[in-house]
Amino acid sequence: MSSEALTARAGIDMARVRAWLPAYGVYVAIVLLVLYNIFFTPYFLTWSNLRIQLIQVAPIVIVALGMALVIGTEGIDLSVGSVMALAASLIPLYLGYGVVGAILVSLLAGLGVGLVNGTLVARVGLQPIVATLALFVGGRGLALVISGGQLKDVRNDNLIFLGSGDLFGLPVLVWIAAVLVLIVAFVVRRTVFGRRLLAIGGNRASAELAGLPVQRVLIAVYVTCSVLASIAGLLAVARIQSSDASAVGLLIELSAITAVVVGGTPLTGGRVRVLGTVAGALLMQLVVATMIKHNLQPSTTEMVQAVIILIAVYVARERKTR
Amino acid sequence: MALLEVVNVSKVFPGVRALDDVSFTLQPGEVHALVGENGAGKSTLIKVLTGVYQPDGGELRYCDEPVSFATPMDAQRSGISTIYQEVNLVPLMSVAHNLFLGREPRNRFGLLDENRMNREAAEILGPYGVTTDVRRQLGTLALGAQQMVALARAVMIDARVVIMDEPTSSLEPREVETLFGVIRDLHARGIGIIYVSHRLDELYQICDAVTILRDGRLVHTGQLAELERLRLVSLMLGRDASQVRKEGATAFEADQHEGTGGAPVLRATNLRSRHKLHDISFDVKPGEVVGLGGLLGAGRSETIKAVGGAYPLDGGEIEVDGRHLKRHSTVQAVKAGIAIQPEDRKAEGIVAGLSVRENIALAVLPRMARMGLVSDAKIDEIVDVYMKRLRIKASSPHQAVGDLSGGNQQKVLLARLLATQPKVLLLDEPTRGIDVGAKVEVQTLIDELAAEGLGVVLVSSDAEELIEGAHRVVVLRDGVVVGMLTGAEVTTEDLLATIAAAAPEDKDEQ
Amino acid sequence: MTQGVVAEPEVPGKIVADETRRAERTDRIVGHVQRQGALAVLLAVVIIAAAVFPNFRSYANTATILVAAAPPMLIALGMTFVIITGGIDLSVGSQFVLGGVVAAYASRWGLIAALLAPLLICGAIGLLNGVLIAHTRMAPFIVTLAALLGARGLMRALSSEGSTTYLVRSDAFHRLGSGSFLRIGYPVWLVAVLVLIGIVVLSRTRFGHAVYAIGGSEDAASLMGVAVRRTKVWVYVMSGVLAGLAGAINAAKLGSGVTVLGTGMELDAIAAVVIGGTLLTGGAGTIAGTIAGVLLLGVIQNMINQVGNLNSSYQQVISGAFLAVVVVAQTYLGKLRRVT
Amino acid sequence: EDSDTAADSAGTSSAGAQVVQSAAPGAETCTLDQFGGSKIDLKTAKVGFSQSEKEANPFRIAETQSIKDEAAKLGITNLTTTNANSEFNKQISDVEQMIDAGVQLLVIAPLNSDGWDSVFAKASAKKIPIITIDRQINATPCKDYLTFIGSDFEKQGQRAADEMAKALDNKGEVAILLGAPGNNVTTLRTKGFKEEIAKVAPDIKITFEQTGNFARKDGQNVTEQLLQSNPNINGIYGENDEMALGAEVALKGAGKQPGDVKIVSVDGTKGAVQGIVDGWFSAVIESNPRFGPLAFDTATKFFNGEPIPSNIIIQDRQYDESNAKSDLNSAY
Ligand SMILES: Nc1ncnc2c1ncn2[C@@H]1O[C@H](COP(=O)(O)OP(=O)(O)OP(=O)(O)O)[C@@H](O)[C@H]1O
Ligand SMILES: Nc1ncnc2c1ncn2[C@@H]1O[C@H](COP(=O)(O)OP(=O)(O)OP(=O)(O)O)[C@@H](O)[C@H]1O
Ligand SMILES: [Mg+2]
Ligand SMILES: [Mg+2]
Repeated sequence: MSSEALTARAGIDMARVRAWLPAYGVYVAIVLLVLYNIFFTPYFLTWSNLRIQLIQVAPIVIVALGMALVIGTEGIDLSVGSVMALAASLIPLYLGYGVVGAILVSLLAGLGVGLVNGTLVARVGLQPIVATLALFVGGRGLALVISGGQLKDVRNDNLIFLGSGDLFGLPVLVWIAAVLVLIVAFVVRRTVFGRRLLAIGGNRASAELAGLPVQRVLIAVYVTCSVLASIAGLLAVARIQSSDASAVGLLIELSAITAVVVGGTPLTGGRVRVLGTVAGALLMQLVVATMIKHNLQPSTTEMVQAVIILIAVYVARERKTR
Repeated sequence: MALLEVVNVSKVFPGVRALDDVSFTLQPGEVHALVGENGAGKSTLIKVLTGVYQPDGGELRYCDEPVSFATPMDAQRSGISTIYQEVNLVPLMSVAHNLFLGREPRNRFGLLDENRMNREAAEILGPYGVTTDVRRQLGTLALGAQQMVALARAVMIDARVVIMDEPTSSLEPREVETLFGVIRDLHARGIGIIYVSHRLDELYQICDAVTILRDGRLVHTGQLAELERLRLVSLMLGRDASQVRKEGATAFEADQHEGTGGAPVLRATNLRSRHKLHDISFDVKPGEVVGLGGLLGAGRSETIKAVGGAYPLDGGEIEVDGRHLKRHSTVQAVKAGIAIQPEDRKAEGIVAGLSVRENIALAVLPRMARMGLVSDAKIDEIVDVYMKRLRIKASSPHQAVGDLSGGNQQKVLLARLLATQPKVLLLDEPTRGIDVGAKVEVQTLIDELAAEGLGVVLVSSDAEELIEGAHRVVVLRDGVVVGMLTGAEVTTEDLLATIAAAAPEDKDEQ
Repeated sequence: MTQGVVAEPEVPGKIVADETRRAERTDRIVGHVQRQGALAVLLAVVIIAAAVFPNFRSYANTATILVAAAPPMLIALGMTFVIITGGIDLSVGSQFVLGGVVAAYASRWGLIAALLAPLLICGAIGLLNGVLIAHTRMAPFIVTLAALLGARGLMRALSSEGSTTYLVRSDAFHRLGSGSFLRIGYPVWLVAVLVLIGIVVLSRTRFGHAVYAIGGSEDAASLMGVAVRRTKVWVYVMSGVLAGLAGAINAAKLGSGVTVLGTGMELDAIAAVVIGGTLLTGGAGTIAGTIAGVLLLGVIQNMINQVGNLNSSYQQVISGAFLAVVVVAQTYLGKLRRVT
Repeated sequence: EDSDTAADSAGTSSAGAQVVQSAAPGAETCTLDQFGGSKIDLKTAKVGFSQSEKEANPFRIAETQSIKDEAAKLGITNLTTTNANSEFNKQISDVEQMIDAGVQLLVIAPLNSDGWDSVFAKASAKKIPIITIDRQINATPCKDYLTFIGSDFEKQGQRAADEMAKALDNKGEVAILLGAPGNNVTTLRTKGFKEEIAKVAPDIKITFEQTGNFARKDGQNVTEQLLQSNPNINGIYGENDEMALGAEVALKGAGKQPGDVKIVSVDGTKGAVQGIVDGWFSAVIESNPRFGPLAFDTATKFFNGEPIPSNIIIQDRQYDESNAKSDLNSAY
C-alpha cells in the first residue's frame, strides 16, 4: 500500500470523526467522565449511586425536553422555573381534592402560562426571550402570592410515591422522565406537529407561505414546554415532600438551555436532538456530582462547568465549509 | 498581461466537487462572460476569486503576481470589487450607509460626516436612476433599485476588476440598459469585468470573451463572437446542438393566446391595501395562465401575496371555485387550493436546513399522516413522484435543500406547491436566476399544468416569458390595474405601450 | 473617489418612484414615535408617579434613582452594542460582581489600580467571549452563559467562596462613588459622559456602522468588507469593560467589594435594551432608547417602593406585569410603523 | 394534608418572644444626645423597614410579620416596608429612597454586612437612627447606626457543635451543609462550629462541606450525593433548618432510620422541632426572628433619652429531646 493511500485513508477518517463528533461528542464526554469516576471516585459504581444521579437529573431532563422543542422553533423559554414554582404552589392548595385533582390543577397552571407565552410570541410577535421574561419575573411572584410565601409540607402518600417510590426496580420519577423522553422523541420524529415545528424553526416565513398553521403550532410548543415544566414542578414537590415556591426550579432555565445546547441542538432552530438533550442533562449532572463527591468548592465547580460547556459546544458547533 | 488569472483551481464541498481543475484568464478592459447551468460552479469560482472561499488546489494570480485573499476585504483592497448573486447589502441600514459602508466620509474629528455622505450618495446614485431619499432604509426599496445600489457601490471604489454575478436577474429592461451603460464605461477605462448571466441576449450584447463551466469543469474558453448561440447552449448543457432547438426564447407553446372557457377558478375583487394596492380585480379561468405585468414596484408581488393570504388587506374579496374565502390567511388560502411561490426563494421559499423530502412534503403533512402520525411510506411515494416529474437533481431525497443549486431549489419549491394539488398556482418570478435548461423545464411544466386545468398567475420581469407564457396579461402600475391584454393584444409592443401609457402624471392623486 | 461617470439612462425618469411622498412622510413620523416609544412610556410613567406620589417629585429621590441606575446603565450600554450586532451577553452580571471585588481588592494600591484592575480582568473575559464567538462561531448565548459561570467562579475563588468582603482602601476611589456635584452623584456624571461617547461611537463612527451592518446581515457585511470578527470581538470586550467599570463604581459607592450581588442583572439589562426599542435580532437600536429603558425599570421599582407595605411577592407580580405591558406596547408601536 | 401554617404562631403569640442576654457591665451605650438626633413621637413618626430576602422562608416571614404586628400594636401608622429580594443593590436603593421620602427611624435586616457606606452618609446627614436586626453591619455604632439587635451566629455554631459532639459521643464523621456562599451567617456558623468541634471533640472529623444554599431542595440533593460518596457519615450539621429538613428526606430515601445519622441544625422552625420529636434531629439551636417588640422597645427608650447598648444580643433557646414536644408551639 502506498503512503498516499494511507494518508488518504487517515484523511477520510479525520473527516468522519469530524462529522461524527458534533452529533455524538456529548456521549463521548459522558463515557470519559464515567470512566474517570470509576477509577477515582469511591463508591461510584454502585446501583444506589446511579439511582440518585438519575433521580436528580429527571426534573432537568423533563424541563429540557420542553426547552428543546421551543429552541427548535428558534425560541427560548425563560419562564420554566417560574412555572415549576407555580405548579408547586398549587399542589398543597388542591391536595384536599385528591392527588389527581391537585395534579390537574397544577398542569392547568402550566397550560395557562404556556398560552400566555405562546400568544405573546406567536400573535403579538414579541421576541421569545422578552415575552417569557415577563412571566419569569411575575410567575414566581404569583407562585409566592398563592402559597402565601410559605413552604408547606406535603404528607400525601400517593404524591410522595411519585417522588420517591419505585416501580419494577426503578424510581417512579425516572420512569416518568423516560416515558416523556420517548413521547417527545416520537412527537418530533413521527408527527405532523413535530415536522411543522422544525419547519417553522428552519424558516418561519416560508412555513407561513406554505400554509402551515404557524401561530397554532407555536402556541402549542410553548404550552407543551410549560406543561412539561409544571410536571417537573409537581414532581419536585413530590420529591422534597414540601412545596417551596421560592426555591423550586430556581435557575433551572439555564440548566435546561445548557442541557439542550450541550446535547447538540442549535439555538438557531430547525433541529431538535431529543436524546442529545438527555445526554446533555446527564453530562452536567455528572459534572456537578463529581465535584460534590470530591468535596470541591463552589467556585471550582462553576469554573469547571464553564469549561465543559465551552468544550462541548465547541465540538458540537455547526461547521460551515469555508 | 493578464489582469486576473486562476490556474487549475479546485474546490470541494462535502459531497460535491464544485470546481475541478478550472483555469480562467481575465484581460484588462475585457468583459468576460462566465456561463454554465445552475450548479456549474460559477458562484463558487467567483467566491474563490474574492477570498470568500479558499481554493483546495491551484493558484490565483493578480497582475501576474501570485496572490491569496484571506477575506473579501483583502480582495476589495487590492481592487477587485464584486456584486454577489444575492443582493448582499444590509436591508435595515439606509441607502447612503449601504453605499458608503466601510469608507464613510469623515470630518476632521474623525467622525462621520452624515450630510456629506447623503449628498454624495444622492449624486452617485442619480445616474443609476435611483432617485429616492438616500436616508431611507434600503430594505424598503424594490429589489431592482437595491441591485443598482450594489452596483454603484462596487463601481465607486478604484476597482481594476469588477465581478457581477447575475446582476440583471432582478432588473427591468430600462435598468439593464443603465447597467450596460456603466459596463461600457468601465470597459473604456480598461477595467476587467467578469459577467455571469443566464440571459444569452445580454451576453452577446456586451461580452467579449466567454468561459463555460459544466459540473465544475472548464468546457470552453474563447472569444464570444466566434461562438454561435446554439453551440454555446449545447456546450453549457453538454448536449448535441441538434437537440437544442430553441435559442434563448421560452419553451412555452406559442399558439395559446385564446382564453379558455368556463367559470373562473380564482376571482379577486377590489383588493385594497393602504399605500400599495388600490382596487385590484382580476380573475383566472381553469387552464388559463394570467400574467401580471408592470415595472418593478408596481405591486405585483403584493397582489400575489394578498391573494395567497400573506399580505394584509384592508378590503376586497377572493373567491376560489366560486367559494368566497372567509378568513384572510395563508392557512385558509392553501386549504382553498391556492399555492404561492414567493419571489424570494431563500428567504420565503425553501427551508434550507431541511431535506428535499421534508420540503416537498411540508405543506401536505396532514394528508401524509393518520391521526397526526406521519407515514414515511406515503411521503416517499409523493417525493418520488415529484422528484421524477420535475427532474430534481439531488444526491438523495435526504440532501439538505440549502446545498442544491438555485434551479433545483426552485423545482423543490414547485414540487411542494404541486403536492398540495392546488387549483390555482401563484408564481412570482418562477425562472429568476435559474439556467436555460431548468428554465425550459419550468416553463414546460407551467404549460402542462395549465393544460391539466390549473389556473396560473404568472409574474415575470422577462417580457418574453410573460408574452409567450400568458393567455392574458393584467398590467399594474403603482398598485392599480392600468390595462388588460387579451388574445392578439398579448405582444411585447402592446405590453410596453400599456405600461408607458399609464404615465405618472395621469394618476398622481388617488 | 471615483464615481464611474456613467451614461445617463435613456429615459431619465424615476425608477424608484413606487411610493407617494405622503406615505414616506407618515412613515418617518411613525418611525419617530416608535423609536421614542420607550421615552414616551417613560414620560407617561413619570408623570403618573409624580402625580400620585408626592415624594417621587423630590430632587433627592430623582438623584437616588439616577445614582442607582448608573451601574445598570453602563451594563445596558455595553449590552446595546452587543445586541445590535445580533449577539447577547449573559455574563455581565457576574462580571459586574467580579469587577467590584477586584476593584475593592486593588484599591489598596490606589485609585488607578482600583479602576484599571477590574477593567483589565473583565476586558479579558470579554475578549475571551468575543474571540470564541467571532472566530469559532459558537452561539453568543451559550458562550456567555459559560462566562457567567466562569466569572462567578473566579469571583468566589478570589473572595474565599464569597465570604471575604474586601473594603475599599483608597479615599479617592471611595469619593468617586460617593461624592457628588450639583447634588448629583459622580457616578451619574461619569455615566452621562460615557453614554454620550457611546452615542457618538454608535452613530458617528465607522465602528458603529459596522456594528449595525453586522447585526443587519452578517454575511452581507462580511462581503462588503466590514471587519466582522474584529468588530464583534471589540463589542464583547466593550461589554466586559463596561460591566467591570460598573462593578468598580458600585464598589466605590458601597465602600466594599460585595459578593452577594448581580444575580439577574443580565436579564434586567436585556429587558432595558429591548424596551428601549433595540431588536434582539440585531441591526437596529439606539442608546437613547436604552437609557429610557433603564430609567423605566428604575422608576417602576421606585413606584413600587413608594406604595410601601407591599409584600415582596406582589412586587414581583407587578414588575412582571408591567414589563409585559411595556413590551407589548412597544411592539404595537413598532407594528404600526410596518403596516403604514 | 398540609401541615399547619406558621402564620398562626408567628409573632402574634407572646410565646417565644426575644429575650436579651444580660449585657456585660461597662459595655458601650448610646443616647439620643450622643447620637445627635432629636426626639420624636414614634406613633406619628415615619418608620421604614427594609427586609433583605423574600418572605419565603419561616424566618423571614416571622421577622417581617413581627415588625408589622408590633408597629400596629403601638399604633404606628406610617410604616413603610421594602423587600430587596436578595439583591443587595436593591436594598441599598430601597433604603436610600426611604431616607429621601423622609423616614425618621430605620429598621434594617441587612443582606450583607459590608457595603453600607452610601446609606450611612445619607442617614447621618439627616440624623436618622438605624437599628439593624439579625445581621450586624460592619460600622461604628452610635455614629453610622444606632444599634444592632440579633443573635450571635458564631455562638450558634458553637452550640450546634456542642450538641453534635454530645450526640456523637465525641467521635465520628460529620458533614456540613453550608449556607449560601458569601453570606456572613454562613461564614460565622461555619467558623463557630468548626472551632468548637476542634476544641471539644477532636475525634470528630469534618469530612464533607458543600453548599445547600439555605434551601431544602439543595440540602436534599447534596445529602443524597454525600450518602453515596461518604456512606460512613455519622452526623450532619445543617446551617439552617431548611437544609437539614432536606437532609432528612434524603436519609429517608436512602433507607436510614431515625438516629442512624444525627442531625443538628440552627433556626428553630416548627418543621425542625417536629424533627426532634420524630427522632431525626438531635438538637436545634434557635435563631429568634421576632424582632418587632425588642426593636420598637429599643427605639422608644432611645427617643426617651435612655442609654441604649450598642450591641443587643438576644438569648437564643435551643430545642432537644427534653423540650421539643412541650415547646413545639413556640417554634415559628
Ligand atoms: N457552501 C456550500 N456547501 C456545499 N455545497 C455547495 C456550497 N456552495 C455551493 N455548493 C455546491 O457547489 C456546486 C456549484 O455551486 P455554485 O453556486 O457555484 O453554482 P452556480 O454555477 O453559481 O449556479 P447558479 O446558476 O444556480 O447560481 C453546486 O452543486 C452547489 O450545490
Ligand atoms: N420585504 C419588503 N419590505 C418592505 N417593503 C417591501 C418589501 N418588498 C417589497 N417592498 C416594497 O414594495 C414595493 C413593491 O414591491 P416589488 O418591487 O416586489 O413589487 P413587484 O411589482 O412585485 O415587483 P417585482 O416582483 O418585479 O420585484 C417596492 O417598491 C418595495 O418598496
Ligand atoms: Mg450562482
Ligand atoms: Mg416582486
